[in-house]
Amino acid sequence: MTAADTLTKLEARVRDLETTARETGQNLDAALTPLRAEVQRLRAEKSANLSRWDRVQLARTPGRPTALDYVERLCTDFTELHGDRAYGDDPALIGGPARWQGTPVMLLLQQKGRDTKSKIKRRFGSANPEGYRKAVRLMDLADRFGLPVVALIDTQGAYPGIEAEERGQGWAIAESIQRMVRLRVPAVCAVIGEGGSGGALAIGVGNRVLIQENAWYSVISPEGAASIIWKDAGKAPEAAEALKLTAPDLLDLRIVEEVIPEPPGGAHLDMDAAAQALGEAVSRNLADLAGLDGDELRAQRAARFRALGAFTES
Amino acid sequence: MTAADTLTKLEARVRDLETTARETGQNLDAALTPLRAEVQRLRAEKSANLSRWDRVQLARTPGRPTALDYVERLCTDFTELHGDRAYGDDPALIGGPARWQGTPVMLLLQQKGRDTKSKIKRRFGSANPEGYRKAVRLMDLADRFGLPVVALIDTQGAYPGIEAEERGQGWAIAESIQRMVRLRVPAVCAVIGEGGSGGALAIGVGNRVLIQENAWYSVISPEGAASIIWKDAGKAPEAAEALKLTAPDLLDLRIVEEVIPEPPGGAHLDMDAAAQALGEAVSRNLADLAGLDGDELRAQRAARFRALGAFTES
Amino acid sequence: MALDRFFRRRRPQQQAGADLPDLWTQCPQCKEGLYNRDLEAASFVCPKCGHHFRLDAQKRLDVLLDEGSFRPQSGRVHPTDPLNFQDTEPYPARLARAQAKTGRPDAVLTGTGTIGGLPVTVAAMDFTFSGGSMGSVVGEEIARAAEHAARAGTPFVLVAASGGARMQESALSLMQMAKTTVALEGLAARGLPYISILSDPTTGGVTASFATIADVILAEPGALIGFAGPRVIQQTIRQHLPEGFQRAEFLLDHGMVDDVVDRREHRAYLTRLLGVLTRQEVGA
Amino acid sequence: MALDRFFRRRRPQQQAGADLPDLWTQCPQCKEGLYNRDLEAASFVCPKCGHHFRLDAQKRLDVLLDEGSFRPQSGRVHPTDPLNFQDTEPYPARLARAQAKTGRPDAVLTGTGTIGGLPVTVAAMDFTFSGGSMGSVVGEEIARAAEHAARAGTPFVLVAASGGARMQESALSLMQMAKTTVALEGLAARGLPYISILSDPTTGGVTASFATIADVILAEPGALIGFAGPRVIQQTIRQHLPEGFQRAEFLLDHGMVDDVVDRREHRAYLTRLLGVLTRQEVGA
Ligand SMILES: [Zn+2]
Ligand SMILES: [Zn+2]
Repeated sequence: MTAADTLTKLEARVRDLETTARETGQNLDAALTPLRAEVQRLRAEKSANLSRWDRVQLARTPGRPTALDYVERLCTDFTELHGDRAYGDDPALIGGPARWQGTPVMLLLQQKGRDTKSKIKRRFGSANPEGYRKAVRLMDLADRFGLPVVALIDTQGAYPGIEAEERGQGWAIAESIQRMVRLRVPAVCAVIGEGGSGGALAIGVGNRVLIQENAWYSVISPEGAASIIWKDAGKAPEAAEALKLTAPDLLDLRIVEEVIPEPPGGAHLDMDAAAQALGEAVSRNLADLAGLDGDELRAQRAARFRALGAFTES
Repeated sequence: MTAADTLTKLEARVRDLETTARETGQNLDAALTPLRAEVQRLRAEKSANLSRWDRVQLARTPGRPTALDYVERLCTDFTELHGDRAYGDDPALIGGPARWQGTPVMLLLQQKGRDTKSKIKRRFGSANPEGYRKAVRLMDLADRFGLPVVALIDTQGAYPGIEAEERGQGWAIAESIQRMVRLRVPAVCAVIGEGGSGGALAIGVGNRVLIQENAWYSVISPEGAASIIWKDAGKAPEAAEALKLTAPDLLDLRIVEEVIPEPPGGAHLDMDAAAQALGEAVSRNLADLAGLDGDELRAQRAARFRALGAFTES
Repeated sequence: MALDRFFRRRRPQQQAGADLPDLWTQCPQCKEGLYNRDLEAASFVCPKCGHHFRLDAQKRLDVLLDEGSFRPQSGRVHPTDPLNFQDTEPYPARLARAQAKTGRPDAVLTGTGTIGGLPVTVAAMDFTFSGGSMGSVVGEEIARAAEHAARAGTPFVLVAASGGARMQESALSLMQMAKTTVALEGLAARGLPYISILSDPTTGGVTASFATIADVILAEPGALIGFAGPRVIQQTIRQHLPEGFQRAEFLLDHGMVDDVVDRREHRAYLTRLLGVLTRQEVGA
Repeated sequence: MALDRFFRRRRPQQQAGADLPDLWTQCPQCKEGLYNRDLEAASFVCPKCGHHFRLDAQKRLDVLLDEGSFRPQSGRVHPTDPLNFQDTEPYPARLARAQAKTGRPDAVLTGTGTIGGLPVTVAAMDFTFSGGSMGSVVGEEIARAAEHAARAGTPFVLVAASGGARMQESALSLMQMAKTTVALEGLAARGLPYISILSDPTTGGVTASFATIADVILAEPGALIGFAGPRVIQQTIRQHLPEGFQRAEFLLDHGMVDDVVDRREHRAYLTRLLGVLTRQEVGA
């Protein structure tokens, strides 16, 4: 029996015992505690051995916490502000002022939706130009009121629709990048699931960029790359390997500063613990940046991104 | 015979003699010169006695020079820049960099169209939100490159359409006003025909505001006012009287700094002369403002508009 | 193009903020008879169907601010008749009537107060005065209130209710759009929040100036909000206006307002929002 | 989502900028046979139908700049294989092939020159190199060119031609979008004009970064310009794409570009425009 099979079986037994405990009112902790510990150990072991494609699948697991799941657990006083003041309101990219573990911030959130209906409404987190233009407006407010920006990235990419192109998808993303470059407040970004292409980077120009352990971030989705390379989206696992899109890869490339640990087996298995780790990492980075003034923050962010790239010089 | 009838007859005789001179090759100046002088005198006399409604009609005379007629006569190197970079390009409000009698400027032009087809395309100079958002973009460029803004106002008002409302007509006008308040370059505005409501003011927040002799500027068109007051747009002449919307009225109210003279009988009777007077007035005002820096220009403009209004204080 | 729709029409049953003539009022939306006392306790929102009754400026601030916290500032500036404007009656006669009816010099009430304990500067337009039309006095009082907020270091909260610019002051009314915009600059420069609340109706020049350049724009449910009035649009384009056109919910869909917020929630909403925007701990 | 459409397809008859194998070329649009000499004299625009042939970077700058004024700056920065990227062949093999074909280290050529006598800094992307894809070197050279323009006090003119970001450098390619944006800040800060010219095709990450934040954006007639490629859109929405979708003229209609300008007019257009924007008398 593989370790994965063992894990699956033990997880089932834990659930059975929990059910029985509930139904009978018996305290079965004496049995449950060692079982749970073994499950945790096997999950951690599994996590360490995950392939890149495994992690992509984890990033997409149904039930993985969405941006709003984290906001509910970490924020108070969130006021969602709507609209780009020019065309529409995009439910795929939302935001507004809130307190992040007590600290006043401006949130920018890519929100995928939590059930079928809201997933469709939110286009699975793929924003239209209105979303990016709303982000620009919220960054204006963040600068005006001295609120640090916290961006949670979770998108397969900007929405590739006819209307999105008509209304300047590329233009809107470029403006959002430029606006973020110009911020005079701290910006901490965290990839919490999928970080696909320019649609993710549009709100990813942070002074610090973090990524959860099982999130990915790449110039193109594995399926997109596989379609181009092999004319076969089914080869996404191979493409995922080639793209080096996992959190540890990105840390190596210095594209992120920090990998935020997830509970063993993935953030969906313990949302509260995942939120705790995310909250702590963002808060700590915000605290680090709190001493810098507007010029310094802008300069640090510019220098950070100016330095990215790999080349030799003759 | 009334003075008006006399004028009409003399104008016809001048045209006859000019035709004859052309056809026969004879020099008839000895006859034409005194006739032309009398025509000029009668036109000037008529102009002095114009009712407010007469002037509204002059402002709407077919063949009255449009913004582009002036640009063709006064500007070189005009490059029309298109689009609001978000939704569309509005042919009713156009603009771009040019040299105004040699001086580099940024033009903002309300353009009514010169023939039926272009009038329809340009919605008779009534802009959509895209027009005002393009104006904002051009003002951004003006500030970046230190180009004074020259705005030629000629509109019955912003376009009252369903789509214009959907895309935030009021919002777009408000943003344009705000952007103009914030300009750090000189802004000289001239009402060259109709100055209707917020749609005109959107590009009318100048350090200096000029108006041609037979142009009007008001919070509402005479027809609109008549519809509200008497439920009868046909009472527009009475409404025009009440609204005090002519150039001399506006000078009295200190809403404009200067009335630009038109050729006797109206700008349409001698476009070149009308252009010359407009060109000179704008250039002179630009020269006056050239010595002020960005802070001073912004402060002067703010103070100018902050002071407008009539009230008593107890 | 501003005052056309509202200026002359009367809907006395909707003017809940004016003196209530009887013990009860019929809701114009659900037709339910409502005791005036219950209506007032519900911030003049129909407890049955949620219809938001129009409010005069005083009632508006009573509803919005912490109880008893309002201190008026406007009132010393009075309108004149700069154009000697004459239509079916002289402008001064119109003004005198509106002043007698409302007990106010013009269509705005400004002052200071607290929201959730946080000091704010406020301005409320008064639709019961000449349809909330904006002339020199409205512009001046709003400008002064904005400037006071900047000087005092408080947020500025404005409630719009207006048929548009005041025809009887013609171009001077128009200029108030620029004047108020100028006055609001001080808030932006100092990082002080400016919030506008658009109530039924907000149209014309108000929509094209101070009301829509706020940092955060809220709208009351069902409020008619637009630049051109529906009648003008219909006359121009000779086309049927879509259902719900220019209503608050429509504007939210089109990205123009930050949210549509029930009047009964305004104070709690602003307490939460202003607390974060001013980076303070608030809540009284 | 970037390279899909162009990266692998070859249209040798359209690659007028590459070595012309014969004395004449058939226009892919009007099918007319054109003498290469005439075609070159017409800036590689079909004299019959106006079709704009694609240009490599060198030909592009020859057409754009005053004759003989170009001085190259790029060339010392070379690509590496940071991800050890392997698909149907190793990335270094791909690079070597493109380098051999173009004689260039990567898909961009930058330098200085004059337009109408006015000194400018320029960058031209090279579609013949890996479909003009943007990796670290393209980003670095464009960033350096922008920084040079700011230091030297010249306008910056960029010609885009790209299928998008370069997949083989994955997230590092993506970061070039932010890097180039950062580098362009110096121009805005110094009031120096940045003009971009979008040529066929400009898609993907280039469209969502430096190419579309220019002060003035021109497009060549008929050029395909967009963020998502047409094939990706069609796959996603399973809908027919409208005629002319994502072409230069379509973008002009939708407010995205300042004008569609025939290549034969570029130099005159820029001479006029840059003269006013830099408040100089120019024209050589
Ligand atoms: Zn009701
Ligand atoms: Zn051809």
